[in-house]
Amino acid sequence: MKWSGLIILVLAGGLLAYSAPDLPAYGDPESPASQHVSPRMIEKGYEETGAKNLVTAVLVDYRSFDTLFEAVVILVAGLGAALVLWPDHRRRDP
Amino acid sequence: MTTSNSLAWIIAVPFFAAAVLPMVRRLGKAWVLPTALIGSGAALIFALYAAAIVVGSGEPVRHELGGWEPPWGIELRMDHLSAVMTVLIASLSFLVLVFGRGGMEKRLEGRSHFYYSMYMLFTVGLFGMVLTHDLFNLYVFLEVSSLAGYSLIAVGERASPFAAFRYLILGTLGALLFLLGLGYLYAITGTLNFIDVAERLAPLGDSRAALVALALMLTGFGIKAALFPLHAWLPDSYAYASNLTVAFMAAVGTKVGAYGIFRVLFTIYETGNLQFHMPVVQIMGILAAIAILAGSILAMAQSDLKRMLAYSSVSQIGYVLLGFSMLNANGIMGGVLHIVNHAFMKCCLFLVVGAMMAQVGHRDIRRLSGMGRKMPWVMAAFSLAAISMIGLPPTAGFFSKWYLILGAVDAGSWIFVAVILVSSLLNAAYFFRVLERVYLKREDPAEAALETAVATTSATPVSGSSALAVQPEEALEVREEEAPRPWLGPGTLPATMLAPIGITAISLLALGLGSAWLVENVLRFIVPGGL
Amino acid sequence: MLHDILGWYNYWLIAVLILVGIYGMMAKRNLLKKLMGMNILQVSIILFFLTLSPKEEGSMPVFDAELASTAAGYANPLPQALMLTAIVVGVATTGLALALLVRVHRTFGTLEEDDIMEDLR
Amino acid sequence: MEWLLEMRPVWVLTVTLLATVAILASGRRPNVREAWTIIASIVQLILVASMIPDVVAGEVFEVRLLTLASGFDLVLRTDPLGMVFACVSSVLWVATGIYTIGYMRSLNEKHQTVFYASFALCIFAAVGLAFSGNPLTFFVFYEILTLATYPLVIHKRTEKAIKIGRMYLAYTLTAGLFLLLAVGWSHLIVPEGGPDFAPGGFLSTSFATPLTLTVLFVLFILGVAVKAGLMPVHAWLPAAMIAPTPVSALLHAVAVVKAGVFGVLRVVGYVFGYDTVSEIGMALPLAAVAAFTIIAASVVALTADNLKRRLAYSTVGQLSYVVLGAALLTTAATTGAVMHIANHAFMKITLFFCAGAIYAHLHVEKISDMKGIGRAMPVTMGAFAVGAFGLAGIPPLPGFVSKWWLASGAWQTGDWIFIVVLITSSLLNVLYFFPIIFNAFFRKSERFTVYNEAPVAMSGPILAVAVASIVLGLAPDIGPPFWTFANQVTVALNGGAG
Repeated sequence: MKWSGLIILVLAGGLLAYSAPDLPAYGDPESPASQHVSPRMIEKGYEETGAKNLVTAVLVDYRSFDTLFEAVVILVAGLGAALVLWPDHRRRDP
Repeated sequence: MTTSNSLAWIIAVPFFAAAVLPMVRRLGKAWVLPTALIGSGAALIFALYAAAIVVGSGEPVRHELGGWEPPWGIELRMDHLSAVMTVLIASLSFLVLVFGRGGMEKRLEGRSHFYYSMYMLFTVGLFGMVLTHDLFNLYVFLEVSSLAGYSLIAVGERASPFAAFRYLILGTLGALLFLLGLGYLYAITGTLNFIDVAERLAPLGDSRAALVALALMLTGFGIKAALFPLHAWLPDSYAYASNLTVAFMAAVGTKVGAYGIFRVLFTIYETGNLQFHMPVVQIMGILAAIAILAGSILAMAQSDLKRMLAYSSVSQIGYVLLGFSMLNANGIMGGVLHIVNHAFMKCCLFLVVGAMMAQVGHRDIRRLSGMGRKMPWVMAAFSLAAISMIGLPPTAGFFSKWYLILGAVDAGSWIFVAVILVSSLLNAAYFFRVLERVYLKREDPAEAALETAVATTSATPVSGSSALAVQPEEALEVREEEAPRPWLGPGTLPATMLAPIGITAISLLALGLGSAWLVENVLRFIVPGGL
Repeated sequence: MLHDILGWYNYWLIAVLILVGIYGMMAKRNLLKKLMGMNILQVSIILFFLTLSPKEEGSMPVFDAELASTAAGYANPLPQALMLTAIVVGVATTGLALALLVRVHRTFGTLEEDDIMEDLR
Repeated sequence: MEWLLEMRPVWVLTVTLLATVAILASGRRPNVREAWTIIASIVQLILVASMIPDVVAGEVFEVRLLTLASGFDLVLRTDPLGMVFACVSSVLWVATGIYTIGYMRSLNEKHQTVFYASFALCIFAAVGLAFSGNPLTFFVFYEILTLATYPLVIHKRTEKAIKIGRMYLAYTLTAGLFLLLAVGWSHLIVPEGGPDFAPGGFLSTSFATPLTLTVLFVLFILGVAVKAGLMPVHAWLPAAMIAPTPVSALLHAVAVVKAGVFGVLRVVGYVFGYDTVSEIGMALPLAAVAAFTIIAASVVALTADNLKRRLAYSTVGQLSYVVLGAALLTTAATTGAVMHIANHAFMKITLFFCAGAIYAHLHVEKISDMKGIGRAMPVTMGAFAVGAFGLAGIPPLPGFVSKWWLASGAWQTGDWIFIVVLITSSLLNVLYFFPIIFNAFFRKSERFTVYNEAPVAMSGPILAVAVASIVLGLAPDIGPPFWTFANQVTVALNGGAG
């Protein structure tokens, strides 16, 4: 376990280090993420959705489906907790 | 309803059912299961409707959520692969629910509405995963289905919450690795829509970030699919969870992981530049080959029937991924066909285990003697599924094996050919071990004595030391309710338990003989254009 | 070389956090500590997404009449929105995990994995 | 209405499959159950027989039912070679059916329903094999045959039977895998679609290198050789003697082993073709293996005291006659091989019926215990003599005919060594059969003093197959026209070979 764990860590660390230089530098305005989808959201977000906070515009309009199921995740977790912790009838019977 | 928003309905209907179930419970216990069945059945109808359109027209059905066209908004898209997966999930979800009528739910006394609600949400997550065409949305649905899955597994035997927790840790690790991978893809392409990502990935060539993203996403889905060294969560979860859960999860749970791997490999990377990342695919192929052999060998060593089937799942998922790693038409079609076939086989097998535990209260392979006489019909279904697992014609399992062998020969990888052939012998070895018990060994008095001894020890609450000392309550409940006429074959089991078993078993033959239709009309369109 | 290292300092920090998280999930034998490792991993990945968001000249992504609609003027709102969802998912996962742990503790009286395995054997 | 007749191959299969279901369904009423066996076997015989004139006239019934996989249809086709196998199975099913009823009842065996159902399923698979029009269809029925015989092999349900069942499965399933690989690979090699069996074969050196073809040939032969009992992969066959005698009769004379040698003929003649086989130089090795098997099996048979075991090794040897005939690649040898499929079937089933009758009626299994048994069961032992002398190749019995043609075939190739093999084997045959007959009739023992023949349900079929064997030797065209079929096959296969 110790050794295999170490190997996995080294492997994971190596992969992350190996790929980092291919990623955009911090704060780079030319990065692909800033060039492709997001510009429209910034430029037209207020106009199209009427939300001044662009994060809100994305969250509840452009990608509202995500947000809906984010709520579903909460429902799942709540129901799950109820299901797991619900007292067992059999045990309480005398 | 228009064609395109039928996709949304597929997801929405079971979700509504899940949401109203806790309320419906107020009306009375009898309302719970019918509501779930209606939700599941309606989803099945929508799924069949959309799939029929996809197969009929040969074109994917699309739905832009919120009216935002991709890549700005989220797109639901049912192409041929999604159609296969959706119909598979919908039909098995419905069948297993029907099975739930037969005594399973009695163990959930007082919380069955939560259970079924969770079951529906699990289905919702799976539907979402196979329908969405957006990476982050896929992650969200992955988490919906995973969280629901953890909770479902936690409802079972004594150790099931522990198994569920271990699954949660590993499963979340998988989901997070996928999230990190998609973060990498987002960082280098700036978009999340599958097709858009694929287009923008193509000019990047042998980008290191793309390679790492591929590795991360494959590892993530590999955990969900229980690819060999990442399968640690699976045996315990399947062994301890309730049969209803396992029948459904084993059928489609891991398959959706394989679906994710397909999407990553062939929708996102293949059209772009998979050729630059061959090592990752090769490693996956080797792991899959090891999975096939290791899973079979481990399955042979088990005395717990459920655990044996769990390890066999590990082995079977290897077939699917091995097919994908061949990167040719036959291999990929074989892999996808095996997703479908194996889903039905495993569903059938686990349903049989469920029926068996309801009847005799245990699942120890060593004590199955004479079951062929006690439950002839159920055991006939078991035999059929076993034959299919071994891959003998004309059952479904043979045909996926056929395409996989063609694929392996096509790819010129003789080691994979050997692995597939040897593993079907191994499958035969462990399934005939069970079948011999079931049909050929007579019950001897010593065994019967052992049986009573174990039954008495497991009745005391503290013992539980053996993993096989299982829930005698389950058995007792059914027997109490039905008049006590044991061993009369189908008579002692309700029709709602027998029907799903029968349907899955017969569909194994139908899938076998209909596989050519499936291949020609559906699977051909799944193979990416370059292959 | 130095620039290579410094220009990507955010990734190095996150990589360390990721490794810490994975180490926690793998090596710790206490279930609660495993869960903590999982949380660290979650947070590190959320941080990873968030570091994709800012731009050197950009302000926060709230529409401002002065800046008007120039893409370069605002940080990228998309990863931030995604991470709001991811945070919620993380919280939900943690919640469910804690519920499971309560149940595990009730059943086995311990959260040490080794002891539980001993019990199951 | 015409299509009803055209679909006859399908109806034959349907009848046997329905029989299986009907037998399973009427397990509680033995008389009804046995009636199904008889009715189905007779209907099937009539259906097969009705196709004979058309096939003799050169017509081929071909039915494509559905697509199995990637260009392979489920093809049923009645060519002369297939008809030989189909006729053998159908005729002998009737005899075996009646005999089995007598045997099983007199021994009061258990699990009879499963037994009869598996039996019908075996015939279903055997006829399916006979009519298979392409390798994948062949493979499907081949595997069904494996599964259907498994319950028969383990019929006694003892530890030993189960162990042997495992061995049987290990052998046959492994063979199936080789065959599967071969079928798949050859499908990939041939450019268009799923290849059908055709005289002269569909594989040739224009598609693949000789090395590939050689490997494929070995795979194909390995696939069918296990069922054909070719040494060194024959071990399951004597072991499977644990099964009840009608099963041995079925395994050895009708279904399984014949499926194996039939497969060898299909592979050599219809997958590769004589030209290709001689081109890749695999004919001689195959003939050598067959020759070795013939001699070795006969020698082992000499040492066996258990009658069924001796017959089993005799089967191993006799089957290799067919393989040898296929491997010689000449006109006369082909005729001999095809004839021997039918001849051996009739003679061997006679012998097994006799062995079964002796065991079921007098409970004697060992050859050393059979002194003077001719006095008690003269009909049975008379039939036994017919079968035994026939196999040894004494004219005018059918064994002589096939051996004659095989020897001529060997003469045509100039490999005189094979003629020596054939003659040696005949001598060995005489050596291991003659003492049994001599002891039965010319020794006395106090055990067998009075006439005590087996019941008619057993002795009737015995007499019938013995007479059929004699007829087959004298006039091989009088029943099913085996001789005509053999000639048709010879013409078809050697058309281009010269």
